[in-house]
Amino acid sequence: MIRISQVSKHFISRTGSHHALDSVSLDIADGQFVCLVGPSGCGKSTLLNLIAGLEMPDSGSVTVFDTPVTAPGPDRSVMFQDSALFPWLSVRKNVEFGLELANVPRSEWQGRVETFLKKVHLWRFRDAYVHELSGGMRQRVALARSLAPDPRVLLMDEPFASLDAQTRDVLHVELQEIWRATQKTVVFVTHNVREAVRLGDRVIMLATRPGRIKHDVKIDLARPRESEGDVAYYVGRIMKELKVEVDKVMREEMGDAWQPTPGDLPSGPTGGVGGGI
Amino acid sequence: MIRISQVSKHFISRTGSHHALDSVSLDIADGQFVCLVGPSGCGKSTLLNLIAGLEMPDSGSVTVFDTPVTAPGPDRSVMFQDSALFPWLSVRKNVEFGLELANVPRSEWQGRVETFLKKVHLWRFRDAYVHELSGGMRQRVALARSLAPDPRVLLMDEPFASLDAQTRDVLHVELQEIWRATQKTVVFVTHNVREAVRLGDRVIMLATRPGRIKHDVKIDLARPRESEGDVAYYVGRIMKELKVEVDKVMREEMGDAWQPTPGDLPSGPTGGVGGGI
Amino acid sequence: RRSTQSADTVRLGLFPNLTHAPALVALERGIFTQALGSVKLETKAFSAGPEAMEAIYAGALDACFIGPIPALNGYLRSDGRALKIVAGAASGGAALVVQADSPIVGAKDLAGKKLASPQLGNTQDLALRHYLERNGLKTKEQGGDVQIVPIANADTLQLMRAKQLDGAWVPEPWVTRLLHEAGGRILVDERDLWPDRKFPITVLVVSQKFLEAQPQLVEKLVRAHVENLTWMASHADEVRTLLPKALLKLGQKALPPEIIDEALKRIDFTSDPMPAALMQLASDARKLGYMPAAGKPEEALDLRFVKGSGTP
Amino acid sequence: MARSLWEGFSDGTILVGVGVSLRRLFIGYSISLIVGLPLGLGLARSKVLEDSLGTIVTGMQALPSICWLPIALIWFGLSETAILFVVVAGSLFSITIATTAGVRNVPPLLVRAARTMGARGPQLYFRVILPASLPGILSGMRLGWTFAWRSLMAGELLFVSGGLGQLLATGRELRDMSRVLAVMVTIVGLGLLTDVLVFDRLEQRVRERWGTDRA
Amino acid sequence: MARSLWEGFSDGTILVGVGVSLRRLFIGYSISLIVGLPLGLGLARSKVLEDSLGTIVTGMQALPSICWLPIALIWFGLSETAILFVVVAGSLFSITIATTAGVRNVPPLLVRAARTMGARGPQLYFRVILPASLPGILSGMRLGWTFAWRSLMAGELLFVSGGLGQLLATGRELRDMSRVLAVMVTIVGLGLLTDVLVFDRLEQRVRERWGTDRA
Ligand SMILES: Nc1ncnc2c1ncn2[C@@H]1O[C@H](COP(=O)(O)OP(=O)(O)OP(=O)(O)O)[C@@H](O)[C@H]1O
Ligand SMILES: Nc1ncnc2c1ncn2[C@@H]1O[C@H](COP(=O)(O)OP(=O)(O)OP(=O)(O)O)[C@@H](O)[C@H]1O
Ligand SMILES: [Mg+2]
Ligand SMILES: [Mg+2]
Repeated sequence: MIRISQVSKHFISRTGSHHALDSVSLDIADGQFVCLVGPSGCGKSTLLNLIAGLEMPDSGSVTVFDTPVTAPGPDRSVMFQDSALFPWLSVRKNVEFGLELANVPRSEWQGRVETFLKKVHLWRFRDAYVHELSGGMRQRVALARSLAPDPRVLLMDEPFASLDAQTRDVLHVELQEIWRATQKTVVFVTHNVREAVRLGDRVIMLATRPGRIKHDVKIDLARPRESEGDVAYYVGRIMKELKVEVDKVMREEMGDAWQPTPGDLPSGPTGGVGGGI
Repeated sequence: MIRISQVSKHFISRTGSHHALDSVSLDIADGQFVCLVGPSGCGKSTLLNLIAGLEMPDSGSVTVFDTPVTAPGPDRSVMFQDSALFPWLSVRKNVEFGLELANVPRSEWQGRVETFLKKVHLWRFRDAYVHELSGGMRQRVALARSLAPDPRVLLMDEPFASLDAQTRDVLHVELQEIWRATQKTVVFVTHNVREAVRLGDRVIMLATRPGRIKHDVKIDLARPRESEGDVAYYVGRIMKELKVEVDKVMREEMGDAWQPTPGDLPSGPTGGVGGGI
Repeated sequence: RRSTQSADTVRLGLFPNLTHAPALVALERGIFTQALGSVKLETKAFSAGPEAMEAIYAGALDACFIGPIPALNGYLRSDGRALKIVAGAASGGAALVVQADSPIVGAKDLAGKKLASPQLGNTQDLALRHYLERNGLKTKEQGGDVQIVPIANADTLQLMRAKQLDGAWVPEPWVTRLLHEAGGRILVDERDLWPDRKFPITVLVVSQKFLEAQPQLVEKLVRAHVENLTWMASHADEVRTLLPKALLKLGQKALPPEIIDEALKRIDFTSDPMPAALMQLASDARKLGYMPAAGKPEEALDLRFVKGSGTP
Repeated sequence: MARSLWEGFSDGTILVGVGVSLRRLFIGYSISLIVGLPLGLGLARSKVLEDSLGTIVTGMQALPSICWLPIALIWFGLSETAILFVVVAGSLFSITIATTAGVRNVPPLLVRAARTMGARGPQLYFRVILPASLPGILSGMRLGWTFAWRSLMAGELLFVSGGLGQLLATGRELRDMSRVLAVMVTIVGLGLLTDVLVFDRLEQRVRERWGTDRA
Repeated sequence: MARSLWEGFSDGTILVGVGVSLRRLFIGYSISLIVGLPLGLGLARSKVLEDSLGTIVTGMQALPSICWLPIALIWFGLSETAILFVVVAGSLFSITIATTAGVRNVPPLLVRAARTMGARGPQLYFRVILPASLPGILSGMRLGWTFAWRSLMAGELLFVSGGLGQLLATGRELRDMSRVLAVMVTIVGLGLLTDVLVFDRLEQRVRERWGTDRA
């Protein structure tokens, strides 16, 4: 169980202090697939980094399986928008490096590497180097690298945002497949409400300035989720809230030039703001 | 009018020769908004670069307004996925530099910069530097920079692909608005079928290896296009074709591991492959 | 600029060393300027031999005070085209100094020792090698056990002090400085090895182009040089005050007067280039391979100007 | 040691030497920049230049300054120009090589974008590629400065002409440790000063402009 | 000129000199790398080190080799070590500075990713940051090599010990231009050779691995 209680976080930069998170509390049960959505800059990544141990809260506490988080560790794998693979290592070596860092006995490496590279359909490419892979393939390697040490928690920060729609669809299927098989706890950050609804047990929406939780929606749909009607219901519900937040950000960026009119942001259950996958 | 006739293009690299385009012919009428879609690597960017004059065809010819294309020029503005703004210039200077290169008289600069920066709602940020802007704001500056010299053709290579869904929606609206007002010829490359259908008068689908035109669909819908049903009809139609191509690419990437099953790529008019915006 | 030399300037090179005292004193007294009359004098000071010789070769220098070995080498390497030796300037002023508390009393004791010279193939280096050979000792390169380390004089002082060297063959004022600052003692005063205790340590050379184009200027220069030497012989006290001044102008920090006094005692100033001694040096250098075997070193001398000016 | 340092400074020759040397450094370095930057730009952008001149430049870079002394004398005689030549010869090639590397690292997309906007020829080189490679060029300039310093010290040994290099050499020759120390401290001090006052500032400004210090 | 070149080479001393010099260069350069790489790594990653040592390193870099000669003699006397010291002093600081720059350019994301995978301490430094900064470090190594060469030529003037630097100096002293020319050609040749055989290859390999030559 991941327990975030009363966490606040400021960033001090040359231009001043920024209140990124304001006493956020959140419990995530084991095996749950939680999606975080919200407008740009609302603190989604910050929240994820707090769980990962890459950032420390100013106040409040973060515990994972009853242990306070003090540093990153291989029990909580993180995947980023960029694959962050090591270019000097082959695909196989990238995965093995993760195993080594997690202190997995060397005898198990061979088997695990094979298992997970096959799971992401890249066993053929085990000896390739990063630059020889397409963006989608890279993210699949990153996924394999994250999963191979068998972490209890998988933290994903917009892992598919830079991929094209087709590749993303394929990876959605693979991810759900893997999650179903391993029952890991997943925290998945995305801009994309449709993606969140398609993947998550729960969709948590953050509001901006300062970042706090605005909605926590349980998605009670069977998987695989293809029936448009049900997904659309949730997407529509969350979109309406999100639009308010996005307007807020836009207004700050553009000043008076920004006038949200009903027409300029096409809305509706499937075609609205951020509704696309 | 842009006329591409019997154009072929190979790329020679260390790993061998790659047949990127195979005798492609295409006419684009003045003022038309044409979207190019197709799987990754099918030659969309190559085709755009040929029109821009950044690449030369191996055989065949490219003429723009009856002039053969021999080099890039300010009559054909290009926007890339990355904004490609000059980091050492302020927003205003970036736009002015485009005007200078297009030999616009200096007396007009002030007026044009103001017009176009206001059009993209960034007049407030005229003295900011690139790194101070968000991704969406950067693409808006790039758009203003492309438009300010008043090119007759606007070439856009996945200009909104790296933006989040909300920002992209806003820019769609702005782009259509500008296009309606200036009646430029637009060639717009995207991975996203929904985006293509939403924006284009015509959606041209390329097939891969070698790249050639597989479908040329006229989108006969009123703008702004919000009614789900009509857009969905076109999206569905194009998606079905695209899926065949995507499967082809995936099979090459993954080898035997890839088995397209009806279930793993959720399909349907609005939720399918690449259907999201 | 390039190797053209106008008739209205004479470019003279020298080193800010005690063995170049005739040049330094002459400059300080303005003797050369006077002698040249309307022709301007430009002096260039060097701190290392190669640059001076390269300057003569490049035509950037008309005349120069320099050691005899570089002078002869410069003549022979240019197939006798670059320069001529027109006068002597100084004699003596070099010695082999050893550690005062060492048991070395004669040449034989140098076996297995480590000795310094200022630069491979320079005048003192040659003297040291020749001395060893005459005494039946062989250097390491020759398969013997005496080690010669050519090393900058300043470093020699340092190493003598640190007792890392057994001895060094150096010119003045380093002989004196080794005696006073590094606990040295003179084993061989080089003068004792030569007939009449005389051998050249500094000579005056002129570039052949200059000599051919302006022999009358060379004559004026040499005459002034000789006159200055005569003056120096009878004005020892003035020399002692003029020298530090001249050195200071060339960026040298003044040595203590006692050192200068003592060093000057071991140097004789003479315009006699001592042809016999020069030829001896040349043949020694050839034996050691430091000088090309081809060419006639005796033709490097052009003594018509000194002869006509009444040698002191 | 502090005392000997003070002695070294007290007679004023160091101050004069600093003036003389800085002047030479400045002129020589400027020449290196004026020649090296366009040369580096050319090498990076032209295959022909690269194949012909590139090799020569790389080879020349290895030559220590002492090799340039005789050449300087032959070409320029005993003049200031000869000293400047040694400084230029010692720093030009490394500036060129660093500039080439800097230009090679310019994102090709920026160049493509500029070309589509109509930039060509000198405009492309001087208005786009040069500013875009500024971060790389700056590190080349910094490097060139170090080489220029070191070459100057060698070049000033050509003849006695009052610079710091000369002071160092004569100080060493006379075993005048106070002077040697004073010159060394001066060199280190000047090196740090230019680094902090010039290069750090320039780099800071470029970083701010480019936004790279955010990373 | 071709004849005098041939003369210079024919007597074999050049070949011996090359051997002696390369040995010194290799040892001195290796020491510089062994000390400079970790030092640069440390400077880039630790604010404390940077503030204390960073300034010193930057200042020391400006010092020409001639400054190190007396210090080398005082510390090491007339030994190989003294020459090696000059080589190390001349190249260490530039390697350190280049490494620091290289490490600073490592994408922070790679480090973050490694940390989340459990990398810490030496593991993080040697298995992640060091290989990730390889492209930058390589250019530092290349630079260090040039500095090492130049310093060696200066260091070999300390005393006669058979290297190329000494051959150059005595060639000048004895006005033996054929030897001087031969040494210069040798230096340029060796410089080019190492560049092509060692650094170009290393860089090529890194580029291929990193995929940066595709840009
Ligand atoms: N290291 C940092 N230093 C200063 N400010 C930071 C830092 N990291 C984040 N911030 C600020 O904190 C706020 C929240 O950032 P965060 O990255 O968590 O947002 P986000 O929701 O992930 O945004 P996006 O959707 O754009 O990724 C932003 O305003 C950001 O500018
Ligand atoms: N400069 C180049 N050198 C070698 N091959 C190239 C080059 N540019 C493109 N290609 C190859 O040509 C093919 C078509 O490339 P292109 O960039 O036009 O595809 P695309 O449809 O734009 O793909 P994407 O959707 O991934 O951007 C690809 O297989 C690509 O690898
Ligand atoms: Mg984020
Ligand atoms: Mg493309």
